[in-house]
Amino acid sequence: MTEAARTDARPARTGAAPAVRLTAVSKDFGAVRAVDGAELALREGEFFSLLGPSGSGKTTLLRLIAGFERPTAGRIELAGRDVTALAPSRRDVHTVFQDYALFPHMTVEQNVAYALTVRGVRKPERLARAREALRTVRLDDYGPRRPAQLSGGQRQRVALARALIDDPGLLLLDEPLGALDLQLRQEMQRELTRIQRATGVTFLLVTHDQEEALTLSDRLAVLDRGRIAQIGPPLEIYDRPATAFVAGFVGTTNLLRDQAAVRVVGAPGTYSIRPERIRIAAPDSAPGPGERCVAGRITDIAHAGAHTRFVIRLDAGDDRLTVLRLNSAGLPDAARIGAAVHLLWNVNDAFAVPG
Amino acid sequence: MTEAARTDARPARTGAAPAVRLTAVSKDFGAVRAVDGAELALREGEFFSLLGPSGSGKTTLLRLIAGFERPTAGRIELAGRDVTALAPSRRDVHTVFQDYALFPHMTVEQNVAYALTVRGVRKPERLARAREALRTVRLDDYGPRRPAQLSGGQRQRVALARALIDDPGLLLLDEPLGALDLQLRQEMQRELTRIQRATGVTFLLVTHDQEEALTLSDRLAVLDRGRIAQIGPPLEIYDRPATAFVAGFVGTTNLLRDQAAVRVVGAPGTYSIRPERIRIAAPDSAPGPGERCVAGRITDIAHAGAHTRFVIRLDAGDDRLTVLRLNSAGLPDAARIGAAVHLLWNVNDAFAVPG
Amino acid sequence: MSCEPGARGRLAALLAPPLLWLVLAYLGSLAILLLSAFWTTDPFTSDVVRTWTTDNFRDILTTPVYRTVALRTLGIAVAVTLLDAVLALPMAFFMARVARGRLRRVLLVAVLTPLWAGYLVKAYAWRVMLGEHGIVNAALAPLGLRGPGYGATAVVIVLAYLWLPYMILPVYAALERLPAHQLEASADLGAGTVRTLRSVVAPAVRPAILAGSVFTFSLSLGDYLTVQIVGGRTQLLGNVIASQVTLDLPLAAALSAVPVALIVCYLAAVRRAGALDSL
Amino acid sequence: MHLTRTARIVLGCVTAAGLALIYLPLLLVVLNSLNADGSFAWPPSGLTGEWWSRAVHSAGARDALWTSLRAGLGATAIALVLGSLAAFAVHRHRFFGRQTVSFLIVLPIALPGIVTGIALNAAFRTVLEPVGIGFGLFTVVVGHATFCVVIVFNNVAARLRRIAPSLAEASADLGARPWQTLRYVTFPALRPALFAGALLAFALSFDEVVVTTFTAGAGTRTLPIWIYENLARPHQAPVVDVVAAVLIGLSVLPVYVAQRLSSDPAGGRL
Amino acid sequence: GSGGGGPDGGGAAEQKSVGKGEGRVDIIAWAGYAEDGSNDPKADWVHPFEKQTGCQVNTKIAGTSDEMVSLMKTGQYDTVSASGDATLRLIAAKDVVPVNTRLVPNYRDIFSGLKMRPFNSKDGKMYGIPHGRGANLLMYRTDKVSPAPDSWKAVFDGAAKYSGKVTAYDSPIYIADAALYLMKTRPGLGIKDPYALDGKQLAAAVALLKKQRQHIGEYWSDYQKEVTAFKGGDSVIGTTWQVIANTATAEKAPVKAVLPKEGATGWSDTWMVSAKAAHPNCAYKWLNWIVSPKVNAQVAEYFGEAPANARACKETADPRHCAVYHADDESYYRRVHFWTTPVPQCLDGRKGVTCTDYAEWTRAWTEIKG
Ligand SMILES: Nc1ncnc2c1ncn2[C@@H]1O[C@H](COP(=O)(O)OP(=O)(O)OP(=O)(O)O)[C@@H](O)[C@H]1O
Ligand SMILES: Nc1ncnc2c1ncn2[C@@H]1O[C@H](COP(=O)(O)OP(=O)(O)OP(=O)(O)O)[C@@H](O)[C@H]1O
Ligand SMILES: [Mg+2]
Ligand SMILES: [Mg+2]
Repeated sequence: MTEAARTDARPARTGAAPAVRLTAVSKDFGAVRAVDGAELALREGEFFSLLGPSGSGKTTLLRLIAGFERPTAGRIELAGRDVTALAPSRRDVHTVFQDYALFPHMTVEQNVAYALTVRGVRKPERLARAREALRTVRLDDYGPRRPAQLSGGQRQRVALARALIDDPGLLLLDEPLGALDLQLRQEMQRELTRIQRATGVTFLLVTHDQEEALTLSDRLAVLDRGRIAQIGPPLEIYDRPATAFVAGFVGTTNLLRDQAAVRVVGAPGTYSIRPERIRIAAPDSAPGPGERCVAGRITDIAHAGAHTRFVIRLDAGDDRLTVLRLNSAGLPDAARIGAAVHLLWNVNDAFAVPG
Repeated sequence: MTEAARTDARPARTGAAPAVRLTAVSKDFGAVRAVDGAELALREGEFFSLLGPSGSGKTTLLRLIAGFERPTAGRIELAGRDVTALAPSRRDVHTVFQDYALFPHMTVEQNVAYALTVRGVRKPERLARAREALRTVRLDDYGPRRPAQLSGGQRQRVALARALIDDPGLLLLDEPLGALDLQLRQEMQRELTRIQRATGVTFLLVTHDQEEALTLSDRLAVLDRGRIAQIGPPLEIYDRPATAFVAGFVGTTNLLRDQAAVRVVGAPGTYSIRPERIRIAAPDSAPGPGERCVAGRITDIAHAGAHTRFVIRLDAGDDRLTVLRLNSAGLPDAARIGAAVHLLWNVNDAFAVPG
Repeated sequence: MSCEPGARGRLAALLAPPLLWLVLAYLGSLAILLLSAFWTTDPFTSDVVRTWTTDNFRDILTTPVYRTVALRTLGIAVAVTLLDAVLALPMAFFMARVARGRLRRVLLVAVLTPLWAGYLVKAYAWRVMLGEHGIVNAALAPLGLRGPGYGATAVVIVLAYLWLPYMILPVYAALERLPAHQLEASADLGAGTVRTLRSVVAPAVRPAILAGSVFTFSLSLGDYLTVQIVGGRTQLLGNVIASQVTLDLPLAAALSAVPVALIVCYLAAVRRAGALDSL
Repeated sequence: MHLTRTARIVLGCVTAAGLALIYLPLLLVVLNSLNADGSFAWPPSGLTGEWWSRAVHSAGARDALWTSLRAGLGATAIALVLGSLAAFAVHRHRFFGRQTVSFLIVLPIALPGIVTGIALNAAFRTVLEPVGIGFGLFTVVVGHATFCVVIVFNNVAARLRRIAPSLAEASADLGARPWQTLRYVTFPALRPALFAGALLAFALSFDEVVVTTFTAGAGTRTLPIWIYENLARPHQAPVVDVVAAVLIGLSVLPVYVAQRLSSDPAGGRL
Repeated sequence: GSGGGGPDGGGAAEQKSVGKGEGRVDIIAWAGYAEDGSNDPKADWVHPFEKQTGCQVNTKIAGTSDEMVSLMKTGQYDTVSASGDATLRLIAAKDVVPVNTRLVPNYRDIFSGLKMRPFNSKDGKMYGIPHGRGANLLMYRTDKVSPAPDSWKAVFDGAAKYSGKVTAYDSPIYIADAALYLMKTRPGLGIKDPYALDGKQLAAAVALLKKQRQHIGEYWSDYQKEVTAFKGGDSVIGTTWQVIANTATAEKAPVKAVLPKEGATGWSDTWMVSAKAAHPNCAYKWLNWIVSPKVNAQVAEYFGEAPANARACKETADPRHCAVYHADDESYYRRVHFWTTPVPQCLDGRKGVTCTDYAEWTRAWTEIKG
C-alpha cells in the first residue's frame, strides 16, 4: 500500500477538502503509459514536490492537474470539485512553466496582470495589484520592461508573480529552477519558500533534483515509470524508502543485494546503508555494541569542500562501499588511497528494502 | 602575488614548457573588460578548472586560448609556442562546447573523424581511429547514428571523442555538464576523470559548479569579474581562500565582518568559519581547550538527506551562523527550532580573509 | 567573428557582388527612370526630349483622374491584403496547430503548388468563373444572389486569390514557431480561446502578416494584367502607366513615382515592426 | 491553447473550403484543356483530346518552355550566388547600413513589376545597347535575377540564424580551414535552404510576365509570354490550358521534394 | 530615346535596289502575322521564306500599337506590321523610311483602296506595303438585342437599354468611334474626319464616351476576351472585328455583326521598314513575300482579315473568305474610316486650327475610364 492511501485517511490540515485529489488517474500517449493509476491528495497550503527521474511522468501529472491533458482514466478534484473535464481556463490553478512562457510582446506589468485583464478587472486595480505582486517577488521597478530585458532569475520571478496574482487555489511549478545556475538556484529556492509561506498558496513543485525536493517540501511523492512509488515527508522518504528504487534515487546509498548482502550485512535480501552512516576507523579498531565491522582498502577519495567521499573496496568479495565524511577537522592520517581501514556502522543503519 | 607566479618557478611535471601559458592577457568587448590581466600556466597532463560566477570571464578566457577571440593585450603560449595571432585551426587545442556543437548532418562516426577528414587522413585509418575513440567513450555501437538520435549524455561523449581523436595537446571544456540533470552529471563527471587519466591530455574545464571543480581538478583558478582571484589545488582554495570572494564562492561559509567579527570571533577584521567546522552542543556545554563557544537559538532546520543545515541566531547581536551536520545518527533532542544551543569551534577554524 | 583581422575585407568581398548588382542593375535603373520623369516628350514624334521640367509631376498632382486612380489602386491593394490576411489566418492556423505529420506536409504542398500554374491562366480561369453564365453565378443563383461580375470586386477577388500563398506561408511559419507553452499559459491564466487569439496569437503573427502583406500589397499595387482580364471597366495605376510607357515615357516615369513612394513608405513602416525579418 | 473539438472542426472546414477555392480555378483549367469549346465556354459542350495532341505538337510551347527553363535556371543561379553572399554578410558581420541591405534586397520584389520592367528597359537601352548587347535572354535573366535574390536571401538568412555559431567554431577548432568549414559544415547545413530558395526563386521567374515583357527581345519567348501571346491568338487558348495543366501536375513533384528536404517547417520562405 | 532629328534624320531616302539578303531579319508583328508553324503546324509561312531567301526570321510579337512604336524606337528591328494608329507616329518620329514600291513586285496587285492613304503615306510617298484590313463592326446578341440595331446609337445614346452589357474597344483610338457617331448625329460640331478633332470636338467625344462608360460592362482589348464575353452573355452589344464575329458564330453563339449606317472605323496594317534597319534587303524580301498572293491569303485566313492582295482571293482555302470579309468590296470600305494617328496638323485639311494629338487622346482615354 502506498502512502497515498494513508494520507487520505487522515483529516486534511484545514479540515476542508484536499486542494487536489487524484483518484486512479492514468494517462496514455499511444502505447506509452505516462501516468499509471496515480492516487494523490494535497493538503491546503502545503508545499508538495513530485520527484522522479526524466521520463517518469512528472510533467504529465502536472499537465493533467492543470487541464492541458485529459486523463485516460480516473478523476481529478480541486478543492472538492470534480474538474476532470474542465478546460484549463476554468480551473483555479496556475502554472509556472519551465521556460516561463512569458508573453514576449507584453511588458512585465502586462504579463503579471494578464489573469486580471482576461477577467475584465479595471485598469487602476489591475495595475495596483500587479505592482503588489511584483513587490512580493522583489521586482518593484521592473514593471515597464520586456521579458527579453530580464535575467533568467528575474524572468522566473515574473512568471511566479503572474501565476500568484489572483490567489489561485493551487500553484503548479514545473522545474522552475532547472535552467538556473547553482548560485541563482539556491537563492530562488529560498525565495520560493518565502513566497509560499507569505501567500499560503498550495505549491506543487516538479523537480528531478532530490536535494531541492528534500529541503523545500512539506511532503513529496517519488515517481517511478509513471507510478507513485512513495509519498511522505522528506525525512521519512530518506530514512525509510519504500522500494530499492526510492532508496537509490533519493540521496546516494550503498545498495547490497543477495551475496553482497550476505557478505556485508550478514543476511540475504536487499539492504541499503547510507554513506553518511558508515564510520571509517583504523584497521585495528573493534566494533562497539550493536555495531558491525568490515575490513577493506580505500580506492578513491573525492574532496568536495564541506565533505569528502571515500570509496572502499572490501577485502571479502569485490564489493565497494561509499562513505561520506564531513570535513569538520583534518583528515585522519589513515585516510589515504590504498590504506587498509575498518568500516563500522550501527546494525540498524543497514535497513532492508523491498525489491 | 598570485599562484601563477609560484607555479612558473616550479619545474613542470614533464620538464617541458607549460601546456598553456597566459601572460598579462586582457580582453575588452567595447567598454566591458571581460578578462583582465590573466596570468596562468597549466602543467602538461593536469586537470585544471576555471571556476567563477556567471559573467566572470570563464568562457572568454577559454575562447582566447582556443583562438576564437584575439586578446586585447598579452601573450598566449601553447607548449612554449607563441600562438597569440594564430587561427584556431592552427592551434593544437580542441574544444568541447557547452552545446556540444555536433554537426547535425553527419553521423557520429563522421563527427568523430572530422579532425582527421580535414587533415586529409585516408578513410580506412580515419574509420579505425574513430572507432577507437568511440570505444574510449564507450559508444562502440553508435557510429552510424545521427546526433539527433542520441541522449544528452551520449552527445556529450561524442563531443569528447571528437575532440580527443587526434591527441590534442590541450582539451578545453566549456561547462560540458551544464545541461545535464544531476544523475547523468555525476556519471559524466566520473567518465571525464577516467578519460583524462586514460589519455593523459591536459584538460581545462570551465564550470560554475564549485563541487564539480573541487572534486575533479588537480588545480583550479577562481575568477572574479575578469580577474584571477586565486590559483591552487582544491584543498588549498577551500581551506585557505585568498579573498572573501573566494571564501564565499567556493563552498558555503559564515563570513563575519567588523562588529560581527568582534562579537563572534573576538577580534576585528573579516573572518570565515566553514559551517561544517561548527559543532552544535547542549546549552550547558563548555568549550574545550582551544575552542570558542557562543550561545544562540535555532531558527531554521533544512534536512537535505545526508546532511542537515541549521541556522542559529546568536544571542549577542543579530548575527546568524549556518551549521552543517552529517546525519550519521539521529538528531539530538536539543536540535529543534527555537531550542537554545551552544556553538563550538576550534579557534583555528575561524580564519581571517583579506578584504 | 567580426573581430578577426581581415573581417572588413571578407565583409567587403561578401557584400560587394550583391550590392553592386542591386545598386547598378536596380537602383541605377530606377534612377534613370526617375530622372526621365523630369524630361518631356515631343508631342509630334513622341521622342523623349531631355529638357529639365517638373511639368509631369505637376500634371499628376493637378489632374483629378490620376488621384482617383491612385486612390482606387490603393484601396484595392489594401482590400486584397485584408482579404488575404483573413483567409490565410485560419488556414495557416489549421496547418500549423491542428494538422500533424503527413497531413501538414500535404497541405503545404497543396498551398505551394498553385504558384506554378501560371498567373495569366489562373486569371483567365477566374474570368470564366465570374462570367454571366459562369459557375459563381450558377452556384449563387439558388440563394437568390449574383456574383460580382467583372469590376473592382472581381479584381480584388482574383488578386487575393493569386497572392494567397504569399500570405499563408509566412503566417504559417510564425504560427508554427509560436511556443505551445505560451498558449497554455494564457489558458492557464483564465483566458478563453478568443482572448488567447487576440492577446497572444495576434501579436506573434503580426510581423508575419506584415511580411506577407509586402507581397500582397505591392504586387496588387502594380498589377495591370488581372484588371484587364476581370476588371471590366476599372483601370488601375498599372494600366495608366502601361498606357503611357510607349507614348510618353517621362509621364509614365512620373506616374511610377507614385507606387514607388507608396511602397518605400510602406516598407519603411513594416520594417520597423520587424516584418522584413519574418519574410 | 486548448482547441475544442468544434473549433478544430470549424478550422478544418475553413481550410478545406480555402483549398477548394484554390483548386477550383485550377480544376477549371484542367477541364478547359479538354473542353471541346475553344473559348472556355461554360458549361463545356463536350470533351476532346484535340488540344492535348495539338499541345504536344506545339513547337512554340516547347521552345517557350525551354527558354523559360534557361531563364529560370540562369536567374536562379545568379540569385543563389548573390543572395547567399548577402545573407552571409548580413548574418556574420555587424556593420553600418546593415538594415539598409535587407531593405535594398526586398525592394525589387516589392516595387510593382511594371516599374521594375520599365526601369530596366530604360536602363538597358541607355547602357547595354550602346555596347552592343541587345535585348534577349540575357536581359531577361538579369531582370529576373534582380527580384529573385530576395528569395534566396530570405531562405539562407533564416537558416543561418538557426545554425549555432558554435558549429563553425567547432570546425575551425578541429583544424578545418575556412573553405573546409564551408564545404563540410556550412554548406551541408545550408543545403535545404538553398534548395528551397532556389525552387521558389525559379518558380517566381518561371511565372513572371510583366518584367519579362519589358526585358525580352525579339524571339525571346518565355512560357508566360507565350501564354500571353497565345491568349490573343485564335483557337490557341485551350492549348494554353493544356500547358498550364501539365505545369500544375509537374510542379507537385519539386514542391514536395523541397518540402521533404527542407527542415524549415514551411519548406522555404518567400 | 533614339531616332529622329540629327543629320541622319534626313535619311528618309528610299532604297534603290534589293541586294543579297543579310541572312537575317528582325520583325515586329501582330500575333498571327508571322507564323512559323510552332503554334499550329498548318500555319507556317516563315520557314518557306527562310528557305527561299536564306533570311533567318526573328519575330517579336507586340500586344498593342503603342508597344510597336516603342519597340521600333529601339532601332533593333527591320520591319513592323504597324496599324494606322501607329504609322503616322512612326513616320513623324522618322523611325521608318519610305518604301520603294518598285522593289516590291507584289505591290502591283494591292487593292487600290489601300494605296496612298493618309495612314500609310506622306508627301506622296508610300511608307509601307499594305497587308490587310478590317472594319470595327457593331456586334450584338440576337437573343438579347431587339430590334436589330443598324446604328451606333445603340452603344451611345441608346446604351442605357443594355446598361452593364455594353462593350467597347480599350484604346484611345476608340475616341474616333465616338467622333464618327458625332460627325453624323451632330453636324453642328463640324467634324469632318474622326481623326482630326480640335479641342472642342474632342471634348464632345469625351463627354459622349463618359456617358457611355456608365453602361459599359467591360472594355475589351484582346480577341479571346471578346469572344468569351459575348458567348457568356457578359456583353450583348459593342464593337467587334469580323473574325471575332465569325469565331463566336462558329461556336454557336447567337451573335451578328453589322456595319452600321454611320459607317465605321477600321484598321489597316502596313509593313513598314525601319530607318535603322540592319537588314534592309531581307526586309524588302519579307515585304514582298508577305503580300504575295498565296501567303497573303494564308495570313488573312489564319488571322481573320481581308487580304490586301487582290489575287489572294483566289488562293484562300475557303473560297468565300474574301466575300465574308468584303475584301474586294471597295464600296464597303469606302464607309470605313481607317485608323489614322491623330496629329496636330488637322488631317481634314483645316488650317489655323491645331488638332488634338494622340498624346491628348491617351490622356482623354485615361480620364474617360476614370
Ligand atoms: N505528448 C506526448 N506524446 C507522447 N508521449 C509523451 C508525451 N508527453 C510525454 N510523453 C511520454 O510520457 C512519459 C512521461 O513524460 P513526462 O514528460 O511526463 O516525464 P517527466 O517526468 O516530466 O520527465 P522530465 O524530467 O524529462 O521532464 C515519457 O515516456 C514521455 O516520452
Ligand atoms: N561577444 C561579446 N560581446 C560583448 N560582451 C561580451 C561578449 N562575450 C562576453 N561578453 C561579456 O564579457 C563578460 C564575460 O563573459 P563570459 O561569457 O566570458 O562569462 P562566463 O564566465 O563564461 O559566464 P557564464 O557562466 O554565464 O557562461 C560578460 O560581462 C559578458 O557580458
Ligand atoms: Mg518534465
Ligand atoms: Mg560561459
